[in-house]
Amino acid sequence: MSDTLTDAQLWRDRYRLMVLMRRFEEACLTGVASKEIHGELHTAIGQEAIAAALAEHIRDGDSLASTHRNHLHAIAKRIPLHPLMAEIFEKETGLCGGFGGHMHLFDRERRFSTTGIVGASLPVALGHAYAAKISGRDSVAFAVIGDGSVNTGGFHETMNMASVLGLALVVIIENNEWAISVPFSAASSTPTLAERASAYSAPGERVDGLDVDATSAAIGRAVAHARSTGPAIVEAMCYRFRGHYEGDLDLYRSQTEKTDRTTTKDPVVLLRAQLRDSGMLDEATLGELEAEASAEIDAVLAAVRAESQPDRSLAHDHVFASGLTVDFGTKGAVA
Amino acid sequence: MSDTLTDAQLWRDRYRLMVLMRRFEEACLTGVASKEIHGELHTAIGQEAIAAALAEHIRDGDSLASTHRNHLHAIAKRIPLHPLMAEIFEKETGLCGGFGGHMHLFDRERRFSTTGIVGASLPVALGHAYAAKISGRDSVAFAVIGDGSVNTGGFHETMNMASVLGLALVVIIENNEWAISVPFSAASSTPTLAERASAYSAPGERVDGLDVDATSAAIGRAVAHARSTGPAIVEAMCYRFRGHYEGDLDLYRSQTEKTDRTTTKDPVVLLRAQLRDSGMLDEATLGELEAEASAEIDAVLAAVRAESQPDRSLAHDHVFASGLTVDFGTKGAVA
Amino acid sequence: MTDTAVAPRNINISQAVAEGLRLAMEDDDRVLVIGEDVATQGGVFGSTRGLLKAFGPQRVLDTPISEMAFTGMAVGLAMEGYRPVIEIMFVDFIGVCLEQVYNAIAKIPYMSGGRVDMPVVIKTAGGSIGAAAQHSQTLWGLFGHLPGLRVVAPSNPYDSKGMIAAAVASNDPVVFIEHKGLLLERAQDFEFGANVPREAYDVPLDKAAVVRPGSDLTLVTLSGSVRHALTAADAAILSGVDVEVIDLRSIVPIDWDTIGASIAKTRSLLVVDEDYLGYGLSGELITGAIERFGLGSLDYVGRHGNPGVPVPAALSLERQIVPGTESILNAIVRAGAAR
Amino acid sequence: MTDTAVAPRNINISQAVAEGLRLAMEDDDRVLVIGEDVATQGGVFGSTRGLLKAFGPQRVLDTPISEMAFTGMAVGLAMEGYRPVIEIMFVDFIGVCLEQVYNAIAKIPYMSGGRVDMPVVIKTAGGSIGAAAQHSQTLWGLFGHLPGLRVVAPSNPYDSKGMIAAAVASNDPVVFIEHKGLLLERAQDFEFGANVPREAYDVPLDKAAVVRPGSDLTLVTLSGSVRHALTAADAAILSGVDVEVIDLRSIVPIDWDTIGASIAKTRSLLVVDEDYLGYGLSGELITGAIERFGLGSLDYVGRHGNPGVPVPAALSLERQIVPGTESILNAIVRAGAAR
Ligand SMILES: Cc1ncc(C[n+]2csc(CCOP(=O)(O)OP(=O)(O)O)c2C)c(N)n1
Ligand SMILES: Cc1ncc(C[n+]2csc(CCOP(=O)(O)OP(=O)(O)O)c2C)c(N)n1
Ligand SMILES: [Mg+2]
Ligand SMILES: [Mg+2]
Repeated sequence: MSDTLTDAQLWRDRYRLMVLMRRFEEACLTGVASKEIHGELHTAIGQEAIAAALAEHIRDGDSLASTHRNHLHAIAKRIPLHPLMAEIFEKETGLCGGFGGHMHLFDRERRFSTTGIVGASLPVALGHAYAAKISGRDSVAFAVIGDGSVNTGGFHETMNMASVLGLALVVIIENNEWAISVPFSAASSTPTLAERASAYSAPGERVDGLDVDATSAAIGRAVAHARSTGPAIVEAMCYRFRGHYEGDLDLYRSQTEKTDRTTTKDPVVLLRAQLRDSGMLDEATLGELEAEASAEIDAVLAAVRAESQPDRSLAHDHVFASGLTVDFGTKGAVA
Repeated sequence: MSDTLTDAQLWRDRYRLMVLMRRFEEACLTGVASKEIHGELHTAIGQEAIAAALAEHIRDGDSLASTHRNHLHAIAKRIPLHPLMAEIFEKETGLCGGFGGHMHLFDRERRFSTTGIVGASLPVALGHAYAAKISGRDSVAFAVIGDGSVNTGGFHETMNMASVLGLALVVIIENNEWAISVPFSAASSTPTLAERASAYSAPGERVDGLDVDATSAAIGRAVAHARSTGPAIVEAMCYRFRGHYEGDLDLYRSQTEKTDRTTTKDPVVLLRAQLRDSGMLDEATLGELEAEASAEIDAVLAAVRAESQPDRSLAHDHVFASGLTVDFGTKGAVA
Repeated sequence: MTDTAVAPRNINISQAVAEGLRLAMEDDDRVLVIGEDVATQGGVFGSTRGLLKAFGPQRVLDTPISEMAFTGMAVGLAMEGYRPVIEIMFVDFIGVCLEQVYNAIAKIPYMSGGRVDMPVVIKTAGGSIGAAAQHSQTLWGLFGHLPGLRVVAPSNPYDSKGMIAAAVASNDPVVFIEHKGLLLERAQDFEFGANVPREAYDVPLDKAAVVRPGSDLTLVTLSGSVRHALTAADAAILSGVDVEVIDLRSIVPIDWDTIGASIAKTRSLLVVDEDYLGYGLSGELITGAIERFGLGSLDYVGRHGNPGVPVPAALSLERQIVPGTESILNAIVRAGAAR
Repeated sequence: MTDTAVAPRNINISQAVAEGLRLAMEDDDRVLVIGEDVATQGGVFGSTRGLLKAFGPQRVLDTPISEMAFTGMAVGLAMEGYRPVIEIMFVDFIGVCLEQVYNAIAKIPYMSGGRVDMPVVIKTAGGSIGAAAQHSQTLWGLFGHLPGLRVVAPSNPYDSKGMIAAAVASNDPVVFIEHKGLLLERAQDFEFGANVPREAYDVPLDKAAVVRPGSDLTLVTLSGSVRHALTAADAAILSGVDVEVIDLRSIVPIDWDTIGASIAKTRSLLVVDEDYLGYGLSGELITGAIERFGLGSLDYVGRHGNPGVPVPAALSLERQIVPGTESILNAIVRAGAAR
């Protein structure tokens, strides 16, 4: 990274964003403990460098379709933090008014969506990519998926169609070594996922997803290819620091592996050391950026905490956009 | 083919089988005209060489999962002609008693099945392949699919799993240039389908599917790989001579193309000329083989024609193997 | 329905659907048609014929056999302001892509708290025409069970054109189920809805139609069974049963006003359903009627349809499973006798 | 149900299911368990824990996220004489692989004219535990609509073990729907079915259970709602309604004998259903009861459940949509007042 370490502001932004992402996830963890968040919360702790790299390329007119592990992608897409966290906390001020929850985030204006169904985000991204094409916009459709998602039929169908139609689709695979309890190596027929791109006449590149700079460069190349030609794949290697979801006993991974990875593969820690050791940012500046990020997240968390769940009277609203209501079984009947 | 033209018996058998297959399909056409066959009948006229090549490799213990265009695969799997044709003609003597019809052929003993859903045969073949593995048999699971089926998610999921598990699966793709009205080239992200095999760390080979000898050799290589290592793909090029189904107006293909292909790419005609021109079989022998095949099919057709549709009283049987019946809505009710 | 004295145009139902789509696409260039064989071929039943020529390959897109991908595309397209019509060739194939239909298209309006609508039409063909278990289903009961979807199935030429137009215009996702046994039928052969005006019009998606008035028995059905029910109702006169035939048109929502008015007259309800009876339309109609109008409002309820059997290949068997004129007549006569 | 005086074992429902599977696998080595996270992890809810150790990775197979492939595998495996148990982690995901379930597994016995059976169990988890619209459904109504599938959902520890055993032993395909809200509950916390014998036993798949006798109102429900219904029924005594609670256990087939006997006593039927009410269980039960026992056999019918709304994320909303003790009590009291 020495060559590119010329722009202190870039690196300040990168580090601050990655710390912010870490703090955001940590704030969500408190929501699980406080039982404000239900269902299975999936954090992306350990995967910050990829989202931060993505943030450098994704423009407002671009779209992003994400998965169950989506918070950092939302941040990369510049979804405002307050409604984002509020939705994860199921509050009425949330991005979706508390109807969606952390797996179901939708922001039409920002062309952002998520799904709790593995593989299902890819066709959605395909739709965005097709829209860009036929409306003559030069937008890119991004889909960020996990390593496990590559084995779904939806991946294949989407890649093939995007290639046939020459669509600007960039698929970023966060290969965090695991799909719940199944290791990547036990689920994939190829040693890398990047190489599968050739089955769709597309470029695929594996990159160190702990290295924000390298990842950003790879995404940049993918975006360029997407704009000019068709879909491209970036496989970014990382590690899932926590259980698959909060509450996962996570007994299927050896303690040795977990200790090794979390001590040697923390992108935030690695970047901090790199920036300090290279003299790019000094300890005081790093501390300042961390404090700033923490303060920003603390303020959002405090605000979200003070807010309410949606009023229960709303539960039957919004089933149909037209306002149609078809409640079945409203009342009993007597002879 | 000169080298292999040493065994006259082999070539007699090949030619006779291909003619028999052609006659079989022609007999089915009469069933459409006579309205004994309903729904959409799909024939494989023009694709005989592939099925004949397959017949040389498939053993009784091997399985075969086929599609909507399945008659010749059934013949290759040595399903007796009479129950086969009777099922296609929806007769009580059919392979499935007239319950299944031409898209739904099942022979448990011979490990043969078909489906009317594109792509759905592949997972079934995967199940057979897995059964062979865990029961310690050296059987091969064959799946024959069309070019269009490769674009389904089921193809991808099946290939990946077969590779991960190292299963003996041979996928034969009959690339007949069309999936209904959509040309192969407009639906595939790669110029060949064979090359997609690399996405599953599998070998893939494209072969001239009009050439029974070359196709047989390719299938032989695929089988050897499957037995020793894992899945393999053979893409056999051919042409769909008739409309997608009987009754298809087939206006989406140019008459020029159709005339060109049916005059230059008829595997039966090509083989006949080759055998005669090379002196392998003389005109008289060829005529004899043709007469034999015709007589065999004529006899089956005559027998099938004389048979009855299943008795209507049977219609509610067999929904559950246990004999459970759950007919809903058996009677009205009064106050 | 608008039946006039003018002689019906010589078109079939597929053409009526294609015309409805064409006018909708002329009117609103956000409307797209996506599916297998919809462009060059104009649909395997011809119900998108002419659209490619009129609107070009971007708005009328032939896809690979990748239902999951192109159904899910609708979500992204809708988020971008488009109004996609997705064709699933046969409704039987919905099992490969139902996920995008019920977990995404149907639920996003709700999951987004009303912020993202999904003006998507899932256009598909159902019904038995001798094509056996995997190509004969109607499955409206399946869609009806899943929240967030309007589910409609027209029975005649006039409605086919007007309902596809209304489906495209709807801001709600609509499952539009054509009947394969109707698509190639000529308009002039219909007792009802034979006249298809050339201009654009909508048939509301939530209004049932009384296609035959009667006083003794309310027969509710839809799609391909309506014409059989009409024929049966005519024959039932001989048995002394005067049947009111209601074409439901929409199973979500159900037009309870029309059904209620009929039941108030007849006090008898017979549901005829080509779909599997179990956990389906008949249970919902009978239960919903009782809920709304009281157990005491009916002297007879009954249902006739597929009793829960995969559709067999042989016609001898299919006739036992799929309601036809004769079997409907029997059901009417049984109902008449029971009242 | 077999409740004895012996203190319940300290196991949860997941363990009861795993024990049922283990005994079935010991008994018959054709039984396989296939799905995501079923082997090393023993299932995300633990209901296959211990099986990998006992039977090895061939019989207990962790798969990639490829539901279409591994569900379809069941067809080939069944044709080869195996008896696969396929786990779909959450029933909500069935949309990606329903095709193989309803077009192949469910129909092949029929399409083959009775020549090929499909002894396959589709094991999956449903129910609302605060996980929002894509991870909260039960969907038994969807499976019930499709012919050829037995569909069951146990409500307690004893049944969970015995019904999974019976499902594996069945020669028919069985959809076995666990409830996520029950799986981690301890046996000793159940009012009914708390005792789980160590030895193998079957609970028949087609018999409902009267879990609380009563004289005024027949409340039919299943799965996670049974315990809420029991609590509500106990509380309803104060309102003067003596509720008979029936745990349906199976929705295909329906045990009409048990329901009929109860209705004969109470003349009142209330269906409580966590699934979407529309086109589902309640319509089928009410209509089926009327068909069998006559319109005159009932003085009251009612249903309570999800009115057709995707399950919302916020608990404040979820409680409005998913039946709980309080809402069931209200429904009982309304029924009591209406009779
Ligand atoms: C179709 C489908 N199958 C299974 C699941 C359950 N599930 C949720 S996340 C997950 C693992 C995903 O692994 P990966 O794609 O690698 O993403 P990661 O969780 O590692 O970020 C699984 C199996 C699901 N949500 N959808
Ligand atoms: C999932 C699914 N989608 C669509 C269809 C309709 N359909 C039947 S055959 C066919 C074309 C198949 O093309 P290909 O695989 O090339 O086989 P071919 O007919 O050329 O032999 C299509 C689209 C189907 N049966 N199943
Ligand atoms: Mg992963
Ligand atoms: Mg083809």
